[in-house]
Amino acid sequence: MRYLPHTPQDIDRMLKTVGIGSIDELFETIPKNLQRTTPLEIPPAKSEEEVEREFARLTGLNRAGEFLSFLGGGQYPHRAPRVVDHLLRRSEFYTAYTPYQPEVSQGTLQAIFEYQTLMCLLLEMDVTNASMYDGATACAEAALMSLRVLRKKNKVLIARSVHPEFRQVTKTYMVDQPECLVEVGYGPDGRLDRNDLKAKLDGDCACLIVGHPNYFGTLEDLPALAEIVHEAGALLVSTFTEPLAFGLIPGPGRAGADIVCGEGQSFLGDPNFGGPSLGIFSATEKNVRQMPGRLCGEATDADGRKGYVLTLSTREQHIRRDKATSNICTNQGLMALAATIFLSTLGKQGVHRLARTNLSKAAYLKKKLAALDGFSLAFDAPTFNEFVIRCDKVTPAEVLERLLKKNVVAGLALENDYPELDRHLLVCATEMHAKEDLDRLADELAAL
Amino acid sequence: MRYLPHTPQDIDRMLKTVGIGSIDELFETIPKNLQRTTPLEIPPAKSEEEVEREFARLTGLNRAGEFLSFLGGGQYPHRAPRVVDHLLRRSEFYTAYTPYQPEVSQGTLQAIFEYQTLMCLLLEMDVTNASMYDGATACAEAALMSLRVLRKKNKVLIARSVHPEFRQVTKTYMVDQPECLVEVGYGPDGRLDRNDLKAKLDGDCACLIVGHPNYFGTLEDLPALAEIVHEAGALLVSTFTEPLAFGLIPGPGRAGADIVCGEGQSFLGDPNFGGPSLGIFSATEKNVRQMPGRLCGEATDADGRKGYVLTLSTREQHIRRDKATSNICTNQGLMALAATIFLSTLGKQGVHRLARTNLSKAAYLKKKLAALDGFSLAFDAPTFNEFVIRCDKVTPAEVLERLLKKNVVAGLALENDYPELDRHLLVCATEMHAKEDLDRLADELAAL
Amino acid sequence: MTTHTRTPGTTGLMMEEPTVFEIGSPGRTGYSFSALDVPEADPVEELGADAVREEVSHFPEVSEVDVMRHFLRLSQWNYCIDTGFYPLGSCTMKYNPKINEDMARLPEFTRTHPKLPDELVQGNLQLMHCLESILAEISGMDAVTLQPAAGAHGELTGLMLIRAYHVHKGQPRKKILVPDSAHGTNPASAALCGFKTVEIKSGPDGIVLPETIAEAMDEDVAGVMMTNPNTLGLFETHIKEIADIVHEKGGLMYCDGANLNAVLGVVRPGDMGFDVLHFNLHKTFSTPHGGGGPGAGPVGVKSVLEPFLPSPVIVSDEGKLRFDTDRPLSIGKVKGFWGNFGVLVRAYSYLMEMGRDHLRSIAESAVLNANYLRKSLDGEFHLPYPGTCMHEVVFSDKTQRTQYGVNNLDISKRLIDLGFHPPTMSFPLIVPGALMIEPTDTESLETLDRFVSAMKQVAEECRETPETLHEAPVRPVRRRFDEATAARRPKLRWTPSEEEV
Amino acid sequence: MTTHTRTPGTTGLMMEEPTVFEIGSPGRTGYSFSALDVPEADPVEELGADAVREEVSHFPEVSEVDVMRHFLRLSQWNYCIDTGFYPLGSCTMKYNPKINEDMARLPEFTRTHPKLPDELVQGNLQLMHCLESILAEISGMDAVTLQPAAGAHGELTGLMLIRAYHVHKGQPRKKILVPDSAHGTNPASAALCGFKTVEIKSGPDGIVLPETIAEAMDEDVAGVMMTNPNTLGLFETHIKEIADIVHEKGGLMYCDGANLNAVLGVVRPGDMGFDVLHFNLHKTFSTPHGGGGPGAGPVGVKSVLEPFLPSPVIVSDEGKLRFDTDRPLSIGKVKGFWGNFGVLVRAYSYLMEMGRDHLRSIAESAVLNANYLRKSLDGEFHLPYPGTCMHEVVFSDKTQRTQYGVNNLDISKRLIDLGFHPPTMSFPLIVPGALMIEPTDTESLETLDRFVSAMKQVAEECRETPETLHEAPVRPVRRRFDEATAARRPKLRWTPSEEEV
Ligand SMILES: Cc1ncc(COP(=O)(O)O)c(C=O)c1O
Ligand SMILES: Cc1ncc(COP(=O)(O)O)c(C=O)c1O
Repeated sequence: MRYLPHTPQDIDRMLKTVGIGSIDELFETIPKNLQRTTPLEIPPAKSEEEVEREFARLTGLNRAGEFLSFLGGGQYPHRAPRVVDHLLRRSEFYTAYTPYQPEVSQGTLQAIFEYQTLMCLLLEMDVTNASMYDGATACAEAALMSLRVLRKKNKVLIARSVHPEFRQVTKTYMVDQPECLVEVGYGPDGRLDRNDLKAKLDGDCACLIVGHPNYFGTLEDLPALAEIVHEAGALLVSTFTEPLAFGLIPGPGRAGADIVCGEGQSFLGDPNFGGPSLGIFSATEKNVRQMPGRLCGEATDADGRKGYVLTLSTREQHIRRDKATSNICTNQGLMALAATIFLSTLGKQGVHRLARTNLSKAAYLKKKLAALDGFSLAFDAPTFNEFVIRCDKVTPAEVLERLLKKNVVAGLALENDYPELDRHLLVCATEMHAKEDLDRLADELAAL
Repeated sequence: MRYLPHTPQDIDRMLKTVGIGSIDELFETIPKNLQRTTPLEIPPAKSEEEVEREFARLTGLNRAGEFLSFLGGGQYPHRAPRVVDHLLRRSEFYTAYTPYQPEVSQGTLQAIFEYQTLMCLLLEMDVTNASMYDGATACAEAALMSLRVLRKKNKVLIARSVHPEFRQVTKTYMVDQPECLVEVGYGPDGRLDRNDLKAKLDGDCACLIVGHPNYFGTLEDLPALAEIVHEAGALLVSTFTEPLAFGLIPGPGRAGADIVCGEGQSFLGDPNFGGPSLGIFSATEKNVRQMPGRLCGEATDADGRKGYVLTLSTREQHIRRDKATSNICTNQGLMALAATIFLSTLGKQGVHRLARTNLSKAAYLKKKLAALDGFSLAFDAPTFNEFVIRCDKVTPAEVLERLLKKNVVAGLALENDYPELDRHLLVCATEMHAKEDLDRLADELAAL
Repeated sequence: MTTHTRTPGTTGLMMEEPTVFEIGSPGRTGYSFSALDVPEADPVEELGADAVREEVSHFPEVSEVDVMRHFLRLSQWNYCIDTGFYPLGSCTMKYNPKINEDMARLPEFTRTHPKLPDELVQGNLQLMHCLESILAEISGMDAVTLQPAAGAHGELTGLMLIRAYHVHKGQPRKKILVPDSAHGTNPASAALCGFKTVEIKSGPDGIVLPETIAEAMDEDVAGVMMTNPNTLGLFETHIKEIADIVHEKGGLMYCDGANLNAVLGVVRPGDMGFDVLHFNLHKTFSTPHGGGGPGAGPVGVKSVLEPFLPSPVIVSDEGKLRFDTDRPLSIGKVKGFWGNFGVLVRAYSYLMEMGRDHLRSIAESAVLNANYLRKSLDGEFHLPYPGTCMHEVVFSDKTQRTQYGVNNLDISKRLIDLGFHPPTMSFPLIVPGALMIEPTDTESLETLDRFVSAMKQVAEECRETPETLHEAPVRPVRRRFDEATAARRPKLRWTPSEEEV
Repeated sequence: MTTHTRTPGTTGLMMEEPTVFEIGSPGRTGYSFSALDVPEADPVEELGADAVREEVSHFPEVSEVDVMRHFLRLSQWNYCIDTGFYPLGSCTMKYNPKINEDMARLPEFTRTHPKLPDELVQGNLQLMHCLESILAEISGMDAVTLQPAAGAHGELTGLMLIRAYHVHKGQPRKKILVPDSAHGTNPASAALCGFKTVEIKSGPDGIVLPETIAEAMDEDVAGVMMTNPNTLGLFETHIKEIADIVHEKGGLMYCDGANLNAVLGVVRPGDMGFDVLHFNLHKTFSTPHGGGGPGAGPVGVKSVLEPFLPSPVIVSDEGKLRFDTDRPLSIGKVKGFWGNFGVLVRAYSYLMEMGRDHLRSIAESAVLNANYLRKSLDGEFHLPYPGTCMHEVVFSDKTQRTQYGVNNLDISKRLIDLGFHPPTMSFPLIVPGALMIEPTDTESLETLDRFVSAMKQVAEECRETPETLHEAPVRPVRRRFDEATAARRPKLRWTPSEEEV
C-alpha cells in the first residue's frame, strides 16, 4: 500500500523495540469480545487507476453539465481565476494544520490577516474572524452572539426574506429557545415589512436579522432599519448570500450594522454542490470579545519583527471549554485563502466591474422577462443579480419541468419555502451568462 | 492586461527616468520605414473565460477519447501516478531556468543527478546526460558522437528495424554525408540480419545502431551483436522506444553497448500527441567527453557541503561554440524530472512488476490474435509489449478502416515505412488495456 | 504604496513579503474581463444613489504576477505534512493522497449547484449515499448524516440528536458527562446545545472507571460524551460496562470519533455501546486540513436516533436517489445545503483506494508507530501513563521542568529548529506540560528514528544548555512572538498608514 | 539504507535531503497496481533466461509519501520566476500564465497518440495550424514549421533549409557569417549543419555595419545569422541594408528570434529582410522553462524556403486538416512526430489571451523596463553601449573589477543573497565581465526599483566591503561550489557506498 510505509522487516524491528511479538498484542487493551474477527463489509481496495474509473462512473451519472442554469438562491455561478487553484494546490497551504505554531505558520497567518482585512474593507466593518463553516451557521452564530452581547434579552427577530437555510439553521442552533426566534414579514416591494417589525420589536429583542441583498435578491433600506433597531436597543445583523454586491453597494457597516455575516461562495467560484464554502463573520470592535471563531492578529517576535498569531483565544473552546463563545475549532481556512486570492486578483477595479457586470446581466434579463406575456416581476425594490418573477399563467412547477426538457434550469420555485409565493420563481444571472443564454431563457419562456 | 503591470502613472514615471516623452521614442533605433503602423492580423484578445471556451471548442474536435487504441510504435499508453503532476506543478520546478546558478538551483540539480543515476541503473550504463529532445534526435546525436569517438571512420550502420522516425532524423542530421548512413536488414525472426550486417560492417564503420526492443517489438540478441561490432572496431549503439522493457530485460550496457539512447515517453505517462517527450542518452565513462548535452555532477561548496553543479561544460556550445559536441542548449528538463518522479514511485519492485504486466498483456493478446483465422504472427523472436501481425486475408488498410467504424484503432500499418510489410500491423498492449479490451480486439478481428 | 522595507531575502530563496495591501500600484488589476455583451446598467439608476459606493477603498491593486508571487512567498513560510513529520497529537496529520485532490476537482462535481434537480446530480447523490454506508459499516452505526462541516459541528449535531431523543420521549434531560481528558470542543458543544457539562475524573490509569460514571449517572443525564481511544491515547477498556450503566439509566453514549484512526477495522464504536459518534474525515480519512479547514464531521447513529437526523436525508426510490425532507422529527438543518461535499469526495476516494483490504493496516501502522515512539523515548521524557498506547502517546515535561526549568513550549519550539512540527501541548488538561505525539499511519520508520534522535538531542540540551531551549526557535522566518501584548492590544486588520488615509 | 546525516533542518522550513537512493526501505513501493486480469506471463519462457534480469539494482524503494516529500524539499531549494525577479539576459524569463498550464493538461490533448488517424485529432491539428498562421503573421513569414524542440533546434533546422536551398539550386555553399556577439548555439548549429562559421566583428556601437558584411560576403556564403535585437540589446539598425547586400550575393538571412519579445507588433523580421527565423516559444510566448526545457523552436520561412520545410506539414483539404508527407524537397524530419505539442498548446493559450490588442504592449513594457534599469543604474555600473536599448541592457563589471577587484560573478552571487536571480554572465563575449539584464514585460516598477536598490547596495559594497562579495552568497542552502574539481574528477551519478555493494 503506497501510503503505508512499513515493510515486514520494518515491522519486525519495531515490534522488537516495543517488546512484543505481534501486532495483535498492541490491541490487547481492547476487550477481545469487542474486537472484530472478520473484515468490514466495504468495497475491496482499488488501484489508483481503478479509483479513477470509479469516479468516471460517478461523474458520468451527473448530467448538470448539459444544462443552462439560472439557479442562484444562495450559491451563484462565478468562476475563480485559474491562479487561485494553482495557489491552493501548494502543499504548504493545503496540507498544514490550523496555525497553532506561528513561527512555522506565518504564511497561513498572514493570509488570514489579509482575509480579515479584505472583508472589513468590503463590508465596512471593524473586525472579521478567520471564517465560519458557511453563511447559514454564521447567521446562527450571529443570533447567539447578539444574545451574549445583550445578555438580558432573549428574542431574535429574523426577516422572513432571509435565506431559508439561514433561518432553518438558526432555528436549529437556538435549541434552547426556538420560540424566541420570531419572523418578520416582507412587504409588496420585497423588503422588510416595517410595520410588522415595529409590532414585534420590543425590549426583549436582542437583534433583528435581515438579508441584504435578501433572498429575493432585493436590497433592504439598511440605514432606516438600523435606526429603528438601534432605537429599540437591539443589534442589527445584516446577512448576505451574494457578497459580490458589496463591490457596488455600501458595506452594511456604513449603515450601522452591528454584525454582518453570510456566505462567501461567490469568492470561491464553483459552488461545489454547496460546500465547502465560506462563512464570513464581521462585527464591531466593541463586541469583539463576544465573537465566535478564530482571530488572527499582528504581533512582534523576539527579534522585534512583525508577524502574525492567533489571538484573543480566551474566547475559544480550547481555553474556555463550556464558557467559550462558540464550539468552532476547524473552520474553512482554505476557503478563506481562496477568497483572499480571488479578491486580490480582482482588486479594487475588478470587484467593482464584476459587480456591475452582474447588475447589468440581471437587469437585462429582468427587463426581458418582465416584458413577457404571462410573466411579471413580483417585487419592485431594486435587486442585484437575482430577482423573483411571477408566473401568471403556467405554474412554476410546470415552467421548470417543461424547460428542463429543453436543457434549461429556469430558476428556483419559491413555494417550498414560501407557500404564499406559489407562482414565483427566483432567477439569477451573473457574468457567467452570455447574452445569448439570457435571450434563450426569455425565448423558451415566451414559447411556453 | 493582467500580466502587464504598468499603469499609466507607472509609465509616466518611467519615461521621466529614461528621459523621453513617449514610448515610441524607445523604438527610435528601428528605422521608421520598417515599423508597422497597423496592428497585426491575429485574433483579438480574449479573457480567461473566453480562452477556456476556445479550448473547449478545440478539444471538442478531438474524438480520440471514444476509441479503444492499440497504437504503440514509439509512444505507449501508460499513465503516470497522480503524484507526478502534483510535483511538476511546483512553481519552483517548472518556472525555473536551466540551473546555471547552482546555489539557487540545488533542487533541479539534485533531481537531474538522480535522473542520470536512475537511467544508468536501468540501462546498466556508466553515464547519462541531463536529456535530449527526444528519442529520434538522441539517436541522431549517437550517430554523430560515434563519428567523433572514432574520428577516422565515416560510416554509420543502422538497422532497418530501428524506429523509422529515428532513422529519418538521423539521416537529416547527417546532412553532410547522408550516403554514409547505411541500412542493415532484418531476418525472418524480426531481428537484425547478421549476414547483411557482416556484409556491410567494414573498417569505415563507426557504429551499428540497433533497436532493442526494435520497432517490431522484438528483442535483439545484443551480446552477439556487440561481439561482432566490437570485433570490427566499431561502437554498438542500442536504441529503444520502450524503456519499460528494461524493468525485465538486462540493460544494454550489460551486453557491452557503447551508447544507449532512445525515447522516454513511457516514463511520463500520456503521449501528448508525441511531445514534449524525453530523449535519454547514456554512454560509457570512457567516451564521456564526446557526449552531447548537459551533465550534472557532484561538487563541494565553500562550506564543504555536498551539492550539485552542471559540469564538463567545455563540451558545450556556450563555451566551445562551433567546436561543441552538440548545439543543444534547452533540453527536456521537466520531462527528465517527471521520469525521475515516476520511476521513484514505481521503484525496484514496481518497475519489474509493471514491465511484467506489460509482457503478460501483450503475450495474452499475441496468443489470441495468432490463433485467429486470417491472421498470423509476422516474426517469431521474443517481443515485449508490441508485436507484428500479418493480415492474411483482409488488407491492413481495410482492417483499420472497418475497426475504426467500431471505435477501435487496431494498430499501425507498417506499409508506409516498410513497403515490403504491406500486410502487416504493429499492435501494442500495455497495463492500460483491460482483458476485455484485448478480447474485444480479437473478437472484432475475428468478425471481419 | 509602501515597498519592501525589511531585508528582501532571508535565504536567497525565501522572501520577506508585506501584506497584499502594501504592494501593487493604483489602477492595476489581475483579472481579465470579457467584453460586456448586454447594455451596461447604470448602478445609480438601478439601485438609487445611496445604494452605490464609490469604490472599495484600499482594496488591492495587483497583477496576476503580483498575486502569484505574493501567495507563493507566503506559502513558503509554512510547515506542512508534505514538508515533514507533523506529530500534532489528536489531529491525525497523515499524508493527504494526491489523487483525492484531483478527484475533488473534477468539474462534473465542482460545477454542480446544490439546488439542481436530483435527477441531474445522481453521481453526487450516489457518492454521498455510498459514503454514508461505508462510514456506517466502519463505525457499526445504522445511519449517517454527512451535513456537519467539522468535528465540533458533528459534536453539536450529535448532542442535538440526544437532546431531541429525550425531548421526544417527553423527558428532557439537562446534563452531559464529559471526562476531564476531553478535547475543549466537547464541553463547548454541550454548552452550545444547552446542556450542563459535568466533568468526570479519569481513573489512575488514565481511563474512566465504571464506578465514576455510575456515581454521576442519574435521570437528568442525557448522555455521556467519551473519546475512545481517549486523548491520552488509551483505549477505554471499560467502555461496554460504562455504556450498560448509562443505558440502564436511560442515557445515551456519544463517541468523539477524532481518534478513530487507532481502531479502524479492529473494533467499532457501535459495538462498544455508543449510540452516536462523529467522524473527522479530515483526520481519519486523509482529507487535508487546509491550514484550518474545511473539514467534514459526519455523524453516525444507532437506529433509535435516526428519526432525528438533520434534514434532508438521501433515500433511494427504485434506484433513483433523492433528498428527502419529509422528516417530522428531524432536529432541522445544521448547515446550508448538504455538507462539505468537496471534502466528502476526497474521503470517498481514500476509502475506495484503501478498501476492506487495508483499513485495518491503517490502525496497525498508527498504533505501532505510537508505541515505537513511546518505547524509544521512555526514560528521556516522563510518561504519565506508561502502558501500551493506541495511536498517540502523551509525554510530559515533568523531568525537564522540575530539573532544568525547561517546559513543553520550549521543547516544542526547539523541535522547530530541528525540522519537526511540535506535538500538541494545549491538552489533555490532566497532563500538565503535555507533549501529545501522534505519528499517524503514514510515517516511516526512518522518519520516526530521526524524530527520536531529535527528541533525544533536545533532552540532552535540556541538561546541558537549557538556554538554547528558552531561545528557540532561532532558525525559521520568525522567532517566538509576544502573544500577551498581541492579545492586550489586538490589531486584527491592516490599516492604511497616516499619509494614505 | 543510510539516513539523513546532515542537519535535518536549515530554517525549520527547508530540509536537508539525501538522494532518493539513500532513503526508503527495501521492499517499499509508491505505486498501486490493479490485479492482473490475464494469465501472468513467465518472462523466462517468453523471452529466454538470458533476456531476463533479476532486478534493477539500487532502484529506489519508497512510498508515495517519501516521493512527495523528497521532491517537494528539493523544489524548495530552487529560485524561480514565481519566487521573484529573474533578469537572466537573453532568456526572457517572463511570467508563465497559469491558465496555459491548465489548458496544456486537458486530457483530450494529453491522451492523444501521435499516430492516431487525422480525423480523430482535428482539434490538435487546428490548434497547430492556427498557431502556424499567427506566428507567420507576427514574424512576417510565409510558412512555419512547429517541429523543432528548442531554439538551438530551430537554428539547426533553419540552417538546414538554407543549405538545402543552395544545394537545390545546384550551388552548395560552405560558409555562414555570424557576428561576434552571437549566442553560442549559433556557431554550434552552423557547425552541426556542416557549415564553416565566419565571425563578423560588431561595429563600435555594438551593431553590425553593412560594410563589414559586404567585405565578408562572397559566393560561398550560404547565409548570415543574426540576432535582432542583438544580444547587446541593440537593434541592428542597418539590417535592411545588410539583407540587401546578402541577397545580392545570393545568400540568405537567418534571424535568431530569441529576442523577438522586444519588437512584437513593432517590426517584423520578415519585413527587415530575413528569410528564415526561429521562435523561442519558451521565451517570447511565455511557456515555462521547466528548469531546462521542454521548449519549442518553430521556424518561419519566406516562400522560397517553404518546399524544404521538415516533413510533414499540415494542409487543409476541404476544411479537414491532415499531415502531408508528400514533400519531395523536404530536408526530412528533425524530430520524432510533430513537435513539442504540449508547449505549443501553452503558447497558443498565451496568444489567444494577448491577441492583437496586447501584443505590442508586451514589447513596449519589455523595452521600457530595460531602459528604466539602464538609466537607473547608469553611473553605478559601466555601460559599454550606452544608447537606448531594447529588451535588455548589458552592463559590465569594468569599474568594479579594475578598481575594487570584484568581478561579475561576485556581483551576481551577492544578488542571490539579496533575493534576486543573477543576470547572464556567459555572453555576449564582446563584453568582458558582462552583466546582461533582461527584465521582461511582466515585471512591475516596484520590482525594478527594488532591484535597482539592490544593485546600488552591491555597488556600494564593492567600494566599501569587497570581501562581502567574494564570499557571497552566504544565505542560500549552498554557497559557491568548487566547479574546477567537479569537472576534473566528475561524479555524474550516485553510487552505493562500500557496504551496500
Ligand atoms: C479529540 C478531538 N475532538 C474534537 C475535535 C474538533 O474537531 P474539529 O476541529 O474538526 O472541529 C478535535 C480537533 O482537534 C479533537 O482532537
Ligand atoms: C540569443 C539566443 N539564441 C539561441 C538560444 C538557444 O535557445 P534554446 O535554449 O531554446 O535552444 C538562446 C538561449 O538562451 C539565446 O539566448
